Amino acid sequence: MSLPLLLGLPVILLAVGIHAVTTSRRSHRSHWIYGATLIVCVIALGLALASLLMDPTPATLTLPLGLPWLGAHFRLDALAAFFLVVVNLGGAVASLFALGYGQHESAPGRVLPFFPAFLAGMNLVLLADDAFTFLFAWEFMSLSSWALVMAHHQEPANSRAGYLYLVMACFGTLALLLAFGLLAGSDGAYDFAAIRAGQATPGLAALALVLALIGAGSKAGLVPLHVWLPLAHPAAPSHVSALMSGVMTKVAVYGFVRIVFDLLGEPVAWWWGGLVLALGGVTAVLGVLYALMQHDLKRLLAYHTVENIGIIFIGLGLALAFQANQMYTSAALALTAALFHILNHSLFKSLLFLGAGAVLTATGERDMERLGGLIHPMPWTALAFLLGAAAISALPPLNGFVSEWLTFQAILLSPELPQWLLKFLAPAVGALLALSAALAAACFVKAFGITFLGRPRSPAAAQAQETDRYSLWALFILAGLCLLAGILPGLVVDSLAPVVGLLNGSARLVTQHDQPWLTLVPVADVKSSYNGLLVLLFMAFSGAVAAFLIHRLASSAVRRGPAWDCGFPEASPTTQYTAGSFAQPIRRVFGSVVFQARERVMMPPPGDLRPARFEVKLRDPIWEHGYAPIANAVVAASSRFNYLQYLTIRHYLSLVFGALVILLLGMALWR
Amino acid sequence: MNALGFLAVTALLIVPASATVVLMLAPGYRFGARLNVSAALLSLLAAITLLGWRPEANLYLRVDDFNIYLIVLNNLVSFTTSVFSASYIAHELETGRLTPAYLRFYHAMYQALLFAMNLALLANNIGLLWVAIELATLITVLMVGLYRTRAALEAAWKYFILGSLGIALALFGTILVYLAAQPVVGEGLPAMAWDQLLAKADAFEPALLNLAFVFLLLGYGTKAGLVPLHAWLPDAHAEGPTPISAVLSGLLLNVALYAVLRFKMLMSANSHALAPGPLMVGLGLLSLLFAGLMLYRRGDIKRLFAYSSIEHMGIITFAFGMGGPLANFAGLLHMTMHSLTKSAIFFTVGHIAQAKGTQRISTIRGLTVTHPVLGWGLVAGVIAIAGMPPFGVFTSEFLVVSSTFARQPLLALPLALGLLLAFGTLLWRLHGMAFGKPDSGPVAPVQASILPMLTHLALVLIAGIWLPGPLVAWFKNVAALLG
Amino acid sequence: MHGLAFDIAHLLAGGMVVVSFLLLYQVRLFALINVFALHSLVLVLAVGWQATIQEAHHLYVTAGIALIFKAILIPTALHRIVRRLGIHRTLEVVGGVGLNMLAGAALVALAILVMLPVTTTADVLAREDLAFALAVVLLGLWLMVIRHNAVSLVIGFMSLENGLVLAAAGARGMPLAVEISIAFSVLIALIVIGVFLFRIRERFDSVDMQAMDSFREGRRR
Amino acid sequence: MALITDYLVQGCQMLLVLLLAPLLTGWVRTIKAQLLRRRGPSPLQPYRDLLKLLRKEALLADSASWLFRVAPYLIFAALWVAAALVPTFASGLLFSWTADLIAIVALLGSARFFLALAGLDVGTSFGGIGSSREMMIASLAEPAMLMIVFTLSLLAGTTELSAIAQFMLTAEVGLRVSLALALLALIMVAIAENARIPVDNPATHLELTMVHEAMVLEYSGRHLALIELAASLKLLLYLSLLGCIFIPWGMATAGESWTAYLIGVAAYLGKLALGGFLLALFETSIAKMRVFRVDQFLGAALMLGLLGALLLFVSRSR
Repeated sequence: MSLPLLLGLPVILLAVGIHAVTTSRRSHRSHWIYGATLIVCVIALGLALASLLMDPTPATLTLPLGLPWLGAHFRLDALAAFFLVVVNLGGAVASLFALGYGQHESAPGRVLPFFPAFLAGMNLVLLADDAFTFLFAWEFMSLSSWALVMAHHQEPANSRAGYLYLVMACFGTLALLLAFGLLAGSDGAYDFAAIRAGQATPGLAALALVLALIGAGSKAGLVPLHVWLPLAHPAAPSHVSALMSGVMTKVAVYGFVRIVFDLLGEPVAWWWGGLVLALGGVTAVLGVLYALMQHDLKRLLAYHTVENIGIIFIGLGLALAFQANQMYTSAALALTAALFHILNHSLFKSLLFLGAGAVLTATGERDMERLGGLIHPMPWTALAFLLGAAAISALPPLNGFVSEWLTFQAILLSPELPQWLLKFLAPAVGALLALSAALAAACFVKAFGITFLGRPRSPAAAQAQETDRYSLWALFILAGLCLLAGILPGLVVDSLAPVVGLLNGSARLVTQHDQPWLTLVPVADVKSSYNGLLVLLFMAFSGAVAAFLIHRLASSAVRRGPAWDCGFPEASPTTQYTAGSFAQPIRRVFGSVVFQARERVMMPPPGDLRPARFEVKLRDPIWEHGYAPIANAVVAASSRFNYLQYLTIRHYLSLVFGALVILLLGMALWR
Repeated sequence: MNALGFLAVTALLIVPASATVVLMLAPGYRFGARLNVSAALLSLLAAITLLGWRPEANLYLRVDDFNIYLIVLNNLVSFTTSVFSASYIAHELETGRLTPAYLRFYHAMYQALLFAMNLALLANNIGLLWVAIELATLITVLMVGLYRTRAALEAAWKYFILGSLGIALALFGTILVYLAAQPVVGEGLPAMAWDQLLAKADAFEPALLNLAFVFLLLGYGTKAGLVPLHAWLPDAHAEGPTPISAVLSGLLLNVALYAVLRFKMLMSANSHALAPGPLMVGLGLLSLLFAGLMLYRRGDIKRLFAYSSIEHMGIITFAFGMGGPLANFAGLLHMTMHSLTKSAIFFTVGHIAQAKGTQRISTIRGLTVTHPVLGWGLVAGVIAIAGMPPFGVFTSEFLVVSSTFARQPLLALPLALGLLLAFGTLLWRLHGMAFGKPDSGPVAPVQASILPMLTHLALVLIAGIWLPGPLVAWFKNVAALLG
Repeated sequence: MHGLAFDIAHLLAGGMVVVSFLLLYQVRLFALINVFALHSLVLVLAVGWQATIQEAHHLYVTAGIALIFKAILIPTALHRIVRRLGIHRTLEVVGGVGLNMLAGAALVALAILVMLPVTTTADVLAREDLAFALAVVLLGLWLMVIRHNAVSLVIGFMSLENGLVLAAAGARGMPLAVEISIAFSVLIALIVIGVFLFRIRERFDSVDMQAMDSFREGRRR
Repeated sequence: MALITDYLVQGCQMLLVLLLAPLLTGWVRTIKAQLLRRRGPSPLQPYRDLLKLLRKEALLADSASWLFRVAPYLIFAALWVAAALVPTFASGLLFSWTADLIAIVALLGSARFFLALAGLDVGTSFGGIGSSREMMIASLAEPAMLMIVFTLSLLAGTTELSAIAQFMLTAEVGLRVSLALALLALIMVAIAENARIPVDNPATHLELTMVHEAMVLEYSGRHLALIELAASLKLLLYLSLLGCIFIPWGMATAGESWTAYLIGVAAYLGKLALGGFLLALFETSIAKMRVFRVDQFLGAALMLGLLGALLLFVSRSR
């Protein structure tokens, strides 16, 4: 049975972390640590895959830890197994990448101990089967990732990011804690089995849903709880950023799915789905719009995480809506789409962050305005990054497209929903989804084009070198997986089936692998079908034929010369489009509404030789109207009450006296 | 075997008392420090023997499920603190903040304090309890004023006035309890013995009990530092020697709270008396929210953690106010965890203040770079006290919040708010001190004794993952009695 | 319980309340100390009377302790301190005297309101004493609240403790431990206060606490 | 045997679209010239241009990377596959289920993605202008397109183009407001996607106004030829899309007799001719708009699409 083994592995990871603390003097230890995490993650990956594909029957285990009268319950079912696959795949690749990347780490003593601990925390969250163990692992995960974010604490920005991150994490944990308290009842039946058995009243269930949405959403980065994410994820070392963005957010989604789909059982009210759906749509569009405004590569990627979380939640919301109306086949489609996108996003977001890390080590730059032309010195990194960018932009035949296609198919089933609001909401959200997909494509044309194409904008970019082989291996493993998942979606869908069945009253999609040519047919082949494999083959065929014929029959000669550029000779690299200028049209179309974007050109007076200045002002409405007021209120209140520290003894005596008199009066009146 | 238990009990009282006398007379602070440590160790051993051999109660002293773990905790922490204070005091002597004469006085008072607290915990007699707590108050007053700076004197004076006022109120409450008991139990000592009172509490005059509880809550609550009776606490922590701050936060507050809880048992044993729950819940929430707000503006590191002690006293009081098996269990656990963690924090803070030569937070930067052990120790301590896993405070806060929300959601919201507030403000300060660019000043080497801090944190860590069976059993019994 | 004994006990206890009012009324330090001596004297009488009617002889000890310490030693000591510190000027009172008296009256009313309905089962004597004792306690606290000066603070505190002794004496058959502890506490209290006043005088010219209150974190930063 | 013919027919369609594409472009150019009272080139001129370009050597900028050379083949492949998957003269061909309408739209998206990257590759200012404007236009055109897809698939209950076409042939469709809105929106999207007036001007080389041309500015020789061919394939695709959805008459269904196929081809040619003529007419009768009016133009398309979908809900739920 693989559950005990899977439980043993986090313990090994923790031991590795402790070993990292004790041997923090040696130089070669980063190889040692990352090698160990790599091996452990690979083993865990294998076990999880085995239990997902071979026997998804739940296995439970209870250890005499945690709450004494409860013990620590652990459970390995299809859902946990799937997420274990996601987590440990990401962990393994990140470790492999770090084998090379970790050499450049400036403060290894602040990374090595916490990296294994972080992995262990995520694994434990997935295995936990009672509220206490779950939150314990959850908070431990937040804590270790916080330590990793604080690794380069000497930049004030990172310190601020870490602070905001941990406070938001604590906020989310409190919300989850309240949700569990609600579900467990006053006599503290904290193990999930009891919670499943107990039926919550509709009101309580709705409250629990909202709390779970707040708790898990704040960790996953749902708008408007996302503010910490684009600050914290880039602040960490890149392989950690990959884990946080690609994997930890998925663990957060797991928390939501576990509570809402598994513990709460049937959704009682249709508006649950509407709520989640609307939140998802808003999150998707706002996330990508934020991303378009960035010129810091890693922050751009972090904002895209927000967008993809939105897409995932769209799928989940649809599933809730369908389940509330007992349309289980449709719900199965929506759930499959969401889960598929979870897998995909973990793949390409890790890939992209690792690529950004490679760029960072090669140039020491995260600011795209100072990069450019990297495709020449580092072609392989560029190729991998390009694949990731194409995948996240939902371009066929890569994997990102498949999951978004499935989501669209699920939306197309929404007219069967009886509720009017949902009828109207679904296509609107579909429009938002389409918009975010298109904007994502624009954003990644910008990200890849400005970073890798064109001519170098800074000496650092000009002198870049290709990264080490470990990193390249990591990048290309992920890229290959993106392609595989894109052209063989049917197999992935089939392996997701047990998870869907678990969450969906044992209703699941039709098995795909016996379709002709491995076509993906979610509902029925008269309705819709897609075959990534054939698309790839056709494209390869036609492209190859064209190339062959042209080179054979027509010319294959090439001459190099200066760029023509409508006859402007030898323009300096500064005349290229920058990230800001590339985003300018979209900023004018969307940003002026959302961010109150203001552009100002400051022309020096004639005769003045200073260059003209162009500046853009963006304002973050969510921060300004959501968070700043709270912070100000706390500061104001604490300043308001601060004088109580500086009273004279007489005043303190009168406080005691007042308390006494009030209580006595209360007594007198109470009788 | 009970003889052995009785021997242990007597040892718990005799050893500190005689050590006090010897230390008064003994010259030389090195010998003093050693004797201090060894005496504390002796009483710790005695406390541990109590775990095995528990004597039966008499009219003056008793050992039961409630106080036994507090006794062990008390002597453990005072032992580790004595180890810490040995190195701390040496440094103080070098910097000339203290003279050997004062050191002799300090060590004697330390043992006397230990005696007083042991007496308070062992007492089976509300009069004796009161005497012991008053004794403890007076001793701590003297120790807070030890440095004789203006600030220290002012703190001690404030502490003295408010403390003795609280004592007076507590005495009045004690008299009222006696008056309530006397018609039922009969005159004389039995009417002041816990077991007698608890057994016959149901027949007491309820209204009189209520009045008594008001006075006792205010009186002992002053010692426990509940808002609005807290005023003495921050200054007393900030201006006294750090070992005393550790003992104050770690032990004395617990003892005061222990007294309140004993009387709460009495109340809940009487079916007609009004439920003290709402009163304690109100005071607890007030303390929690107020302390959370006050944390933000603190400039002095020891005052900062003093306010966090107020916050945690608030949480504990809230938990006991809520009542019920879960919340009471959580409260008991939180008392233990808080005293261990907070004293560990004060150990660290003491060394930090010595290393940096200041207690001002704004001048402490990048500790994890300059003093890795102290810095990470501080981080671990704050993380633990903020109620994050894998430390034990998480368990208790988990139980408090979840059980409260299940029963009274409207009460859980301010609780969660206060927790978040306190967490945010504390973390803000931590970020300032532990991280960031260290100011390029000379890094003063400090001969820190890390062991006490590590011991405490290790204990808290273990408790966070696994709780020993007997402890759980005691907690459950006491929780049942607390109603 | 015959009426005369009850009346006398009542009279004495009430007398203490009256004297507490006098304490509130005083504005000069020496007068305050003298009135406090009177306060303690009345306490001694009350306790003594309790001893006779309860045939509780240990209460005589209490009365004796109170007489020696509170009625004689402490007032003289305070006289000396005041003279040494040279602060025998009129001391400022927060709020008008009349207002304070009025508040005091309200406090007494509160004490009786709280106490009378409570101890219906306990015997009348104890109840009466208890009511008055509570009143004295509250008045002492009130005195501490309304005075700036350290000496008057101490006096207020001790008048409060007189109230406690009265209550203890009223409690029938209360073990000796308590009285001893009280005396003990008073003794220590005096020592500590003396120490404090001494140190304080080392550093300040006055015992006025606002002088001390002005050294605090906030003011320092 | 039957399978062989199926493969054959599928292959015919692929070749057909490839061969017809330049002719369509030339046809539109000719009509425009005629409408402007010019004699204009013969409709076959694009073939000559392509052959000429193919024979020329490719002149690459120094800063061009491998992506710059690969992109034309990718773009061409993507567009050819997409165009071949749209039913032209017959529906329900062998591989028609390979990609539904959404997938076809996404294929166009990938072609655009690489084209925009190619525009940025050399690192000139004009390439940047072209790419950024192209992506801005696409970011509005794609949602509009998907809204149209929604409308159609809600109506037909499928996103398979062949199925939609067959459904449109059935009588039960009738005249619907939603369909009209969808048609209008589709036309607007088609204009924007193919860089026609008023959104863009395929004929211009006035730098600041061009979008599509700016991106391919650095291309020459065979690469340029492939891109031109891809562009005309795209135009063909959109016209055949309009044809098979809104005027599906005459279209054969798979497995029918050769005569049916021939009729289908004839009908298809007719549709293309008509479409080309209308496009030219439209282009000659309207002026190009500012770049920052395009968002309103396409926003209108998006709104029309959404409106169509919603109205459909209303009508369906009756």
